[in-house]
Amino acid sequence: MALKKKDHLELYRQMVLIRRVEERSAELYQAGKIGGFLHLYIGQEAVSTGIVSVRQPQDRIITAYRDHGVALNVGISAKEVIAELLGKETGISKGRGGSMHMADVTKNYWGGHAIVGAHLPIAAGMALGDQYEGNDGVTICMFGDGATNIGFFHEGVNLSKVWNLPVLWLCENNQYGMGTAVGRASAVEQIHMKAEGYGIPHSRLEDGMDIMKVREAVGAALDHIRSGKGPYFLEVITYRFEGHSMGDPQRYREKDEVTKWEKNDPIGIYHRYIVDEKIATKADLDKIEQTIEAEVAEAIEFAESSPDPGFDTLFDYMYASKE
Amino acid sequence: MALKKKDHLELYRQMVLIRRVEERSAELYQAGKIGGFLHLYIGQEAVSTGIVSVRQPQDRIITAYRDHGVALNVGISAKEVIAELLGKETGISKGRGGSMHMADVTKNYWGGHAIVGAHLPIAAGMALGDQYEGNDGVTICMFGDGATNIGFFHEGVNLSKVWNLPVLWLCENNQYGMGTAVGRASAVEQIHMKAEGYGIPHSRLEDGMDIMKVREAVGAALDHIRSGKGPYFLEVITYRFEGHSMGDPQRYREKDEVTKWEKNDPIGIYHRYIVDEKIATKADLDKIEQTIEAEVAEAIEFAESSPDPGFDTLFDYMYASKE
Amino acid sequence: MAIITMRQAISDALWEEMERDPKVFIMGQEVGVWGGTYAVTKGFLDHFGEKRVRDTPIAESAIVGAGIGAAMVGLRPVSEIMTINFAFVAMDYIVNEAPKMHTMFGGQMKVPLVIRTAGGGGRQLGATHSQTPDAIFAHFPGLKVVSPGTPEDAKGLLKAAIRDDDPVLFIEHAAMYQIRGEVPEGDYTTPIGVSKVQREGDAVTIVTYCKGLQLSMQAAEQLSQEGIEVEIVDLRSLRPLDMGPALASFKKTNRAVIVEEGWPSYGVGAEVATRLYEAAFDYADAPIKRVAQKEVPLPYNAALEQYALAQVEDVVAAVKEVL
Amino acid sequence: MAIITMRQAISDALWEEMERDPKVFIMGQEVGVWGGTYAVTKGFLDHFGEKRVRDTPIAESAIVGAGIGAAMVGLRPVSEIMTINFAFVAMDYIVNEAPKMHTMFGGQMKVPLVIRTAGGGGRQLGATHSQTPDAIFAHFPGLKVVSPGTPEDAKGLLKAAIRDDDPVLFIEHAAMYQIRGEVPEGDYTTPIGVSKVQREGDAVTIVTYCKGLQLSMQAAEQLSQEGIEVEIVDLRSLRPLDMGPALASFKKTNRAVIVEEGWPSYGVGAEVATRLYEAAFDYADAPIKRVAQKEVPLPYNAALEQYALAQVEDVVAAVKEVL
Ligand SMILES: Cc1ncc(C[n+]2csc(CCOP(=O)(O)OP(=O)(O)O)c2C)c(N)n1
Ligand SMILES: Cc1ncc(C[n+]2csc(CCOP(=O)(O)OP(=O)(O)O)c2C)c(N)n1
Ligand SMILES: [Mg+2]
Ligand SMILES: [Mg+2]
Repeated sequence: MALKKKDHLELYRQMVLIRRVEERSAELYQAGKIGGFLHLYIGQEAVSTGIVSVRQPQDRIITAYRDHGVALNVGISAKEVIAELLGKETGISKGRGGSMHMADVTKNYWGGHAIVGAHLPIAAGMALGDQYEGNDGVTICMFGDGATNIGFFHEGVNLSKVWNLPVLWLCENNQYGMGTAVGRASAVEQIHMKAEGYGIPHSRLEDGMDIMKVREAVGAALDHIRSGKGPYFLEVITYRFEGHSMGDPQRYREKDEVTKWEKNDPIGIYHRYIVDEKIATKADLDKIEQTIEAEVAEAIEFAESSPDPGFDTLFDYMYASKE
Repeated sequence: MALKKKDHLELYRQMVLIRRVEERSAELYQAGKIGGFLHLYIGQEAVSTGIVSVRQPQDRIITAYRDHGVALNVGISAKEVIAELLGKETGISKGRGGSMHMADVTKNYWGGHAIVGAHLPIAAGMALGDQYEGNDGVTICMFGDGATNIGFFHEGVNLSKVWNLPVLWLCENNQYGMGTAVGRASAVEQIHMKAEGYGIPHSRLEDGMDIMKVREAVGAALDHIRSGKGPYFLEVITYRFEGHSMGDPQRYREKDEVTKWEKNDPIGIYHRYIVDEKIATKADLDKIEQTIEAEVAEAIEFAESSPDPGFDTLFDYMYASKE
Repeated sequence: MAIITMRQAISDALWEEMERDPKVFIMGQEVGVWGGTYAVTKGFLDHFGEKRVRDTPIAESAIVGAGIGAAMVGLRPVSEIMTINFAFVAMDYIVNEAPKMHTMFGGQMKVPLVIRTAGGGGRQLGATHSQTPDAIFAHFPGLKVVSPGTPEDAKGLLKAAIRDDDPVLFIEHAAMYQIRGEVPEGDYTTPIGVSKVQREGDAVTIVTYCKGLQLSMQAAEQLSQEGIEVEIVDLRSLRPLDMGPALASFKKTNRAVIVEEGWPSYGVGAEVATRLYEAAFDYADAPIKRVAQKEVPLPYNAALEQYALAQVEDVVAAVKEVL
Repeated sequence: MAIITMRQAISDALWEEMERDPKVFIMGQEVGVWGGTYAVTKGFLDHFGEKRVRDTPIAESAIVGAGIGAAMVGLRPVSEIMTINFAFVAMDYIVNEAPKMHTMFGGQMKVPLVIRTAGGGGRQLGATHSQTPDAIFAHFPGLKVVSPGTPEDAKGLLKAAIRDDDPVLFIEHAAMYQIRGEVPEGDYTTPIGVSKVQREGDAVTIVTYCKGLQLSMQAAEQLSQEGIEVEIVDLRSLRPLDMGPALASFKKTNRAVIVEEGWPSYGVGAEVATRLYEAAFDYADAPIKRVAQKEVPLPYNAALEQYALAQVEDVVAAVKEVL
């Protein structure tokens, strides 16, 4: 699965797109145009971009509330993402879901889930669906380090092994669950070691800021699972540069720590890689960044001029059954 | 802690007492005098007897619904146990709890809990109580193999390590959770391996039918914990000779398997040990068995002639606060 | 019309639906090898195989969570929770995941899941195992809650639930599997959210469901001997709650008694009474009465438990009081 | 009397109780380093230290479960569940463990535990994070449920809850921390299970609590301009439910409106209305009205969410309707 130049540019584009959407969203939040929680993905772009870039179309993805990255990676447009953030009828979830609940099932992307860890057993069920039907898709379930301490994690992961389900448990260890450092909440700091208790093969990618390494690790894991060997557990080390959500006082970490990590900016790393390996020029990349500025600006305009859902639609999605 | 003759006889007495109480309870159940669920401890006597015999008075014990063994070991009389089974006011829980809910907090025995796995976080909280107060007691939390698959297990065990709580996680692996063999419900058959995921030291006692081995393993675990090293996880292999509760069709195992295990009867093993090691004579042990027959007969008489709780007492234990 | 037990009716419904649609399967504790705790799925494993009759670990969150996931991707799972008392363990999934998916993502997903469970007291199972908390589930929009009182309705409603595109909580009664009733030949469904007059009369309207229907029918016999003919409306579904027949009856009798098994406070009777008053205030000739359980966790002792539960005589007395 | 915010009142109550009794401590997600998600425990960690201000993993079952265990052995824990929406994750502990312990073991154990949590909608958090399911908790005998509407009551009730020997679910409102009110100087408690007239009037009785009190007070102002003086009864506790003041008022005004934030079906209004009719049927001059949330999971979009939530105008309209 060697990448061509255009593939690299596409991945770079996605990472920058995520970054810009997040930055502009923060501004829209400050301006009072976005409400509720807003969990930014800034700093973690290499993870979702790497994952989505190596999955097959039949591989389902499901994640937690920090979900704008995956949303953009799978191809939900910036328009639909930002419109959702603004709660508009044109949003990907028709303004019902907001930041935490973006999905596009036509793209095999199953959301955006806000109860920590609850989507793990759901992911196991999705993988069961594929196993039941004899499909060869893998369900990729992303979750945070903090989520590994809740009972749902245990039940979902155990079940996946008992039933040999095709699921990739992908822990994005960004080192904090809200303000709680991994070691203050989890009995083991090496989160992947939890897989030992389930007899599931596991590994830890120390450098989750490097998209090439993410691709490699995830690709290998997917191959393992697709070959019928059952679930795999992959821990990816990353870092969120911003607060947990908007308005986080960040008393739990030193500014220094953030600064240190910012030197590992996944976009910077990828930029260097592309240029150093002479895959493309700085000018190529600059051009992408400009296109994206325009794309995001246009998306914001689209979102702002979109209508709110009408009051008469309040009950529209109460029940799926028609009667 | 070398045992004297009288100590051995006392332990033997307890094991036989449990066996007889269980046998007679089964009869009382068949006769319609006991209702609800009745989970017999027959076959597992060495485990609870061994545990209780090595604990210090300050060590708390909490277990699941298969709780008659511990109840008798800690010194709740056969009268109070059988009266509880009969739902009488003289029962240890005043006829409110029944088979699944026996406790005597004056003996540091905290029950008897019927929601699978739910008592694990409660046990962690009890251990926290001792740690908080600077007591040197250990909380011994007994649970079945099946209980290790529920989320409560995960949350309780994880917390115990994060807070370094003085708790002994003691899994009685009797190889089935109701009709489900360990390997059909748990990702790992070696249950103690789950402790790896929490960085908790662990071991497995293959021969939980031998009370001497149980004592040794539990004693070592308690020493470890009491020395301030945090929680310990001990898996003890055992077997229940009877059905899960009364009326279990037992479709899930061959009669042969049961017969094979019955050759490992913990009481038989201990009997042989006592006689072979010349600790006491067969006659000594026979005498104990006779005394127990009488004790249990008397207990049944006591229970049967005890009053039901009065209707006027229905609300007596609604609230603990007096106002 | 054949006369069969409730157990048979439910078993038949499941069996026929599994025959009809290969996407229907059942999972839960002891549904396979054991044949179902209440023998509802006896013979299923042999006939349908392990793929479609799935024993699970003791992990209620995973049982419902995986059911949601499998339903989202196109299967039609029946997740069995052994008793409604363990539904609390899966509460997040039942009230906060399944009922939210469809609306929260703007209609993209649907969750055609049936959660089968058994509730009710009177079996000497003690405080944690004897509850009838149906009302609390019915509080949540997006979840359908059904609880049949006759074999005919049980069969028809379970079939309807399995064919429904929304999550349905299907509450059986653990002490009613033996009751018998006429059941139509062939395939039929009973619509969810439609109440039914189960007995006609003009003196007093009894509104009830599930076990309350049995009590009410027996009370009606007694009352009839005294020349009092009550009309009995069986809600059958708690959400959607169809007040039509109850209202029509109340407008005719001007008096109502509501019979439920659970605690009255914040229970089913409160909702039904309030709706009757809201819609037919001027028709009320006497205060509507609730017959329900005494406000105490159920004790183990048989007599005390029965004293705490509503009896036929309580229904009779209530009817006479409103007359 | 000082005028302080709800946040300050709750924070002061906790602080003072922790100063008063060394057995009181708090545990929950982000209560320590972060200072509390709603800044209620800001400064606590520095003052009381890690032993008494305990950050926990994301593990609601363990937070409440360990609280129960610690309470059973003599401590007086305050277990914080970040929002009531996550209380479902700990549901078994809240409704099936804590409230059963005392009665089930015949009075041997007590559980002096406070579970603090925050509920309510209107903050654009979407369907899973915006609920007011207070009624479902109040359904269970053995659990006390408190939800204050003013800073004065919040402080007094929280102190009473901490000193109470039974488990108390203490429900704050996430959108009310900023509201201000007079609070008496010095130490005081407000009795649990006692309602209070918060405004006198003779036209209509409004029965409400928590956020509903705010809506009702504002509605009262508007109505007063039109010469309609309503009497507002604040329930403050949902269990035990004190109907005294509401009944007295209803007997005076003969008309009632019940204002709650949650869904009406199987909610608080149903119980209160039913009790009013049960005790004062002859006094009712008009059908009692419920003002509540529309029966739909709350959407993210701000305008749509507000449309689904009851507003001051709805209260005004309801009062006029019953007049
Ligand atoms: C069951 C539950 N408890 C608490 C919360 C509140 N909460 C939201 S995000 C979060 C932290 C999760 O941390 P982690 O899993 O590491 O993901 P990250 O935010 O770092 O991406 C918490 C505690 C929740 N949403 N659900
Ligand atoms: C949460 C919950 N789910 C299901 C049950 C029903 N149940 C009671 S005992 C049991 C099996 C437990 O097995 P294990 O932990 O191995 O203990 P054992 O009975 O073998 O001693 C089950 C499923 C329950 N009591 N609680
Ligand atoms: Mg994290
Ligand atoms: Mg077992």
